[in-house]
Amino acid sequence: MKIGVYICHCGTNIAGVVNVKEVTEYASSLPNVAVARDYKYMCSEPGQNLIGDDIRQYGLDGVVVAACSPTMHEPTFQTAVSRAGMNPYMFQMASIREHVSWVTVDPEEATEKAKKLVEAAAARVSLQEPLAKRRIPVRQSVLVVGGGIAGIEAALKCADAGKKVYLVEKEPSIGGHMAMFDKTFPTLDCSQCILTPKMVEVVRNENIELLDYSEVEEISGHVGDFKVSVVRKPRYVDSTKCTGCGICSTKCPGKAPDEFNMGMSKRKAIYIPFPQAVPLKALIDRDSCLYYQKGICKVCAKFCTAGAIDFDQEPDHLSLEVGAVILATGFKPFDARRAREYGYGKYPNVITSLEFERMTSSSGPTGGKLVLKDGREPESVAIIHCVGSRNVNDNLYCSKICCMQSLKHAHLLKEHIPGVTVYDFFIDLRAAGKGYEEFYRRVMGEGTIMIRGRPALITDVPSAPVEKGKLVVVAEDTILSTVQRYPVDMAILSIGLEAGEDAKELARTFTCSRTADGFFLEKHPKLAPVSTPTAGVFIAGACQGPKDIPDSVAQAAAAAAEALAMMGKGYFELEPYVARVTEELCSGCGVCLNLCAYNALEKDPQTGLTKVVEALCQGCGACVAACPSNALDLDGFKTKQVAAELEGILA
Amino acid sequence: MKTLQFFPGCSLLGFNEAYYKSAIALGKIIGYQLEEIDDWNCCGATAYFSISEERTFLANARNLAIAQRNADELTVACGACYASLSKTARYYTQSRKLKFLMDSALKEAGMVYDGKVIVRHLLEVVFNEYPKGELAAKVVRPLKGIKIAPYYGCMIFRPIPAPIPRDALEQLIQLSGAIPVDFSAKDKCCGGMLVNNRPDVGLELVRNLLSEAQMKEAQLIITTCPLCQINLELYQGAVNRKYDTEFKIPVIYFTQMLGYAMGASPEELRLGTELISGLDVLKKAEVAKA
Amino acid sequence: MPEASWWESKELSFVYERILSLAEGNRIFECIQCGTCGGACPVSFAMDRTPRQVINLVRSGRMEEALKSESIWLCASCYNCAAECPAGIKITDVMYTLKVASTELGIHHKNSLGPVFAKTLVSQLESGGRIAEVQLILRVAVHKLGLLTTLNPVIYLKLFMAGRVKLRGEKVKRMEELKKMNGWLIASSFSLEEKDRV
Amino acid sequence: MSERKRLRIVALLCRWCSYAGADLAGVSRTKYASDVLPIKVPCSARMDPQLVIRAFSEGADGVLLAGCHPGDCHYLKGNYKALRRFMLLKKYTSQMGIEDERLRLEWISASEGARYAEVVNEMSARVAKLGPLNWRREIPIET
Repeated sequence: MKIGVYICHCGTNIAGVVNVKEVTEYASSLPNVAVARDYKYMCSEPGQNLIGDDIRQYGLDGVVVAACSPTMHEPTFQTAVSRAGMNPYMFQMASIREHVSWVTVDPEEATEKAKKLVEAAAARVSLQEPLAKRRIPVRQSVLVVGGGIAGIEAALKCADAGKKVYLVEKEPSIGGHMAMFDKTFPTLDCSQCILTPKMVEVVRNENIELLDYSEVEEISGHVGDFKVSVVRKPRYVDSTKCTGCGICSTKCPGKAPDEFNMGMSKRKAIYIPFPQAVPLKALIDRDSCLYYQKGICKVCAKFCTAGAIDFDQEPDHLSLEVGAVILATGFKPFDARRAREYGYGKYPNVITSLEFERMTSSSGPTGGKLVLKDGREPESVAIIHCVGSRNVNDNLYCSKICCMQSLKHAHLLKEHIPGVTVYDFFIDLRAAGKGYEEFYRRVMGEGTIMIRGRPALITDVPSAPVEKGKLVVVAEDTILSTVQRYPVDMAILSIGLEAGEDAKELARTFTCSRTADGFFLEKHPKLAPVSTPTAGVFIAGACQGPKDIPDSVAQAAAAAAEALAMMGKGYFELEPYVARVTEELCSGCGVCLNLCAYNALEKDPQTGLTKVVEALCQGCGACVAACPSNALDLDGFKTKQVAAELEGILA
Repeated sequence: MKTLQFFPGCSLLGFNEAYYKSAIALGKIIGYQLEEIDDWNCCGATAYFSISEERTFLANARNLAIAQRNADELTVACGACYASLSKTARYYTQSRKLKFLMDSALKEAGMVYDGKVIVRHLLEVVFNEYPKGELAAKVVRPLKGIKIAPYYGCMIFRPIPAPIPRDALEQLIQLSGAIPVDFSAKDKCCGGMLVNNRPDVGLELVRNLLSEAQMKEAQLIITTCPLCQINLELYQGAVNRKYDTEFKIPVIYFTQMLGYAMGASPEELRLGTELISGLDVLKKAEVAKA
Repeated sequence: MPEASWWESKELSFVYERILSLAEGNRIFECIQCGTCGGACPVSFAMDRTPRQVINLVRSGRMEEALKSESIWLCASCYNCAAECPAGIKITDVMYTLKVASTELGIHHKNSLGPVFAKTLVSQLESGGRIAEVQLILRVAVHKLGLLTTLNPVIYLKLFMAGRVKLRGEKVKRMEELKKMNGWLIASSFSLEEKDRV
Repeated sequence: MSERKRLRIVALLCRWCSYAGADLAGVSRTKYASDVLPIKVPCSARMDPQLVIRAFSEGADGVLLAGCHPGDCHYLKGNYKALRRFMLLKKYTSQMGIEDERLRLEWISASEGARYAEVVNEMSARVAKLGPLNWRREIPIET
């Protein structure tokens, strides 16, 4: 074993405190050390060449560089040594800058510590083994879960790059919540107008296979090669035959509350979710269908000229193979009933922001008219922010979109009903975004009365004649410091965003963790915002946290880019740190099995011993530390190697 | 016949004997008897907390210590007593500091408390211990067609909510044959001692309650707290004078209502001791029936 | 947790400490000044400072203003604010602590009859162990003649006829127990603001 | 000082959080005791109890284990596993007469350079108070 040790001065950064010469001498005295040198800047071209030359000249099979932290220059030197024909994993760094010279006052102490670290590194290297990064081929296909704006965007981006995309949407149509909105802040362009083209593009793009009305059942495999099983729920209408003419709905006698209109209107038992639905195909809702409930009717079948109705349709199970996954499963609107003090569900004219969106939409239940339940136009309206957000009793986080959404609603009210009085109750107004503050000013300019105070109560009990037949909002105007009663005709609750119902389920299926509030957890909040701890699984949109449309779209593109980069490269490189089993030592006790967070360990059915699935192993070593018979060990961090380092330090 | 260890509190021995007596009468019918705990002391209501929180906790610790000698449950009918006692019991188990305080002081007086006593409000006991069907079956004088406003007051739901649904009284009203009105002020404040200390403010609160009751056409208000009864009934005159209104709504205890519906005699229930006769209203039911 | 602000007079800083040492007392620093408490408070219409302002006075160390505010004695302890507060602040407990300090220091708004009432009730409690309402109300009324008009004698006459008035209040037999307990409290000079006791 | 220098404390740092935290301490030039020497491991869960015992028997006067904060583990739940093991290990070491202060588990994130320095200083001060451990005792042979 021949080791070369190189001590870096790093200008005066190290040499200013550590006695480099002394350390170098000490190093040369260590076992297996063939050569020890010091140099002004090891990371410089000549510095790197110095190492290369020695490797060739002395035939070194191990190299130690004592310089800055490995996080800084390990890759640099690893390439340097491999260029000289040495295995990069026969290299070790001793951090004598970040961990010594920069943090120690006394030069003597510093020099001592540096020596120890060098000795440790040398001892370690002499026990290190050549390793190679693992390359996993990556399939050229993506699974996108969720057909909201984020999912659509991600799918289109990947498809445009020529990759096969499977877009799974659990609802009968894609479009998500954005399809329900009327206008979008701050530009006020019509939501449908900008979304519909993208929805249509999804079906038109031959690289995208849209799996509508479907859900992911199970996923196995690993980055680059996921095996996904998807179930397609029966529509009881043959999508290949259905022309979307809608005659069936017009004839159908069965009725049910229309989900798309937040139950404010009725739809038929056989229906097309909404006029711009994609795919534009009908489906039957069993619960409201007379045939399924009473066994009679089948009117739709009689009138369907395409003969698309298929009452015996069964769930369809598909299995897909993809290289990467993008989760864009969106959010769940806060249930306003939980905010008891506002009497949603008790007072008919207390509505949610989402219901208001449908109301203002010309395709909505009121054909775009803003009216009270009795059909009158409201003379005064209260908009209440932060419903279900910023509250220890519901959700502590800020839902981010409600401020702008409320301002938008204030504007729409003024636009639809000239002379209407609008009170906007906010706690703090958060208009951070391009053009948001300007929009805020504009809305104030239109005469919306902004009140800084969170209403405590909405009641229908008048305490003065003016309050008769009105909803009374009780709130403190915290600027005037007076508690007032505001009589209004309608109250709009700006409800917050919550993690989707199925988020927990999905997190388990795709082994990605969640934050305390239930949203998906990104790998790094700043530097890996769309990645998850599971390689090959990315997140986009409101499933990662409350988000408005621009942010969701941007994140979707980012997630697509991550996936494409992986596929473009064609393979995925894993660090060579993998757990290994010495079968002779393994007793098959199975202690390790459920310790692995990645299911990388399994019992070999034949031998009954533990087997490591390399591709899944992330190299944390949790199993190694647990193995009672030392049968498991971790490449690159073998017990003997760490022990050698220990002894080096303690020698 | 289950025995309930009972803490009456000062005002059930004062203005509000009717509450105490009707509670006993109701027990005879549905199957409990009240056993007053020995030598209890005042809970300090809200006022004691304003003088010394420490001493308030001590005073109630004594009550709890006495209670624990017989049973691990203590039933309370007064809202203020319920608040003070349950708060004390809760904090004893939650705060090491307060536990230390109470334990040491009790020791000084040669007493002990083990923190096991559960403080229950009479309403909660009646509602949770007896199946609704059973109670309904006992109704012999259904209060047909009478509109009753259920008034809980503050203390049942705050600070420590009793384990009952928010429409417990409504359900009891229904099963005694009457019609509960949608009384949104049902857990709003009656003014408490303000009615006495700051009539100008207190009476305003009383008025708010009464005017909603009137607006919802309630013929009767039932309460679960003696102070609420006093404020709502006694001061109707004062309110009428101050706001020139004409409120004349009887205010009785839920125990009186149930007791009457279940056939107890007005005398037992001390019906008639209220200043605005609730009995007259209750009688209307029979007229309607006949 | 921030220290009591330097500008506040020394002798009041203990009130601050006391509030912080309440169960979850330091939550007052999480107050987002949304005013829910004011809206939820049934008597805020009569307050010179809304509960929100009181909390802000306290946490900015302006204790004297807080104590002098009429609001703390207008608080009827209905706990509605605490129940609704989105920051989970136990406002009622804060109010109580301020009341205690206000009675201890004799600092309170001139209109406030609360201290008198509280003292009267407690003196009755600590002498006899129980309260006799009539005596209590009359003794308080003495302090403010105006009151006699609201609780007009006629009502009490009616009450009397209805047999609801007990002139003699009952007393606790073993008063010494209570006395001993409070005795210990004084002797041990135990007080809630001492944070790291036991 | 001379007393302090002879002490040898080993710090096993998880490479994702705590080692990066130590780096940050360096980058921000925070000075701390020089007798705590770092070793990089992939995860706090890799910290094999055997290694800790090995360290003591090789003459370490103290061992510091550091990993990501609960919930932040790069390997999802490694730090919880480490914590559970640490509990057991503590029992053992105390049985073997190793003082509590000599073995310590800390959560130090990549952004907590100052905290790393603080922990190290505490550790070295406490161990200094106890003096050397001399766990590697030769068995005296009577002659």
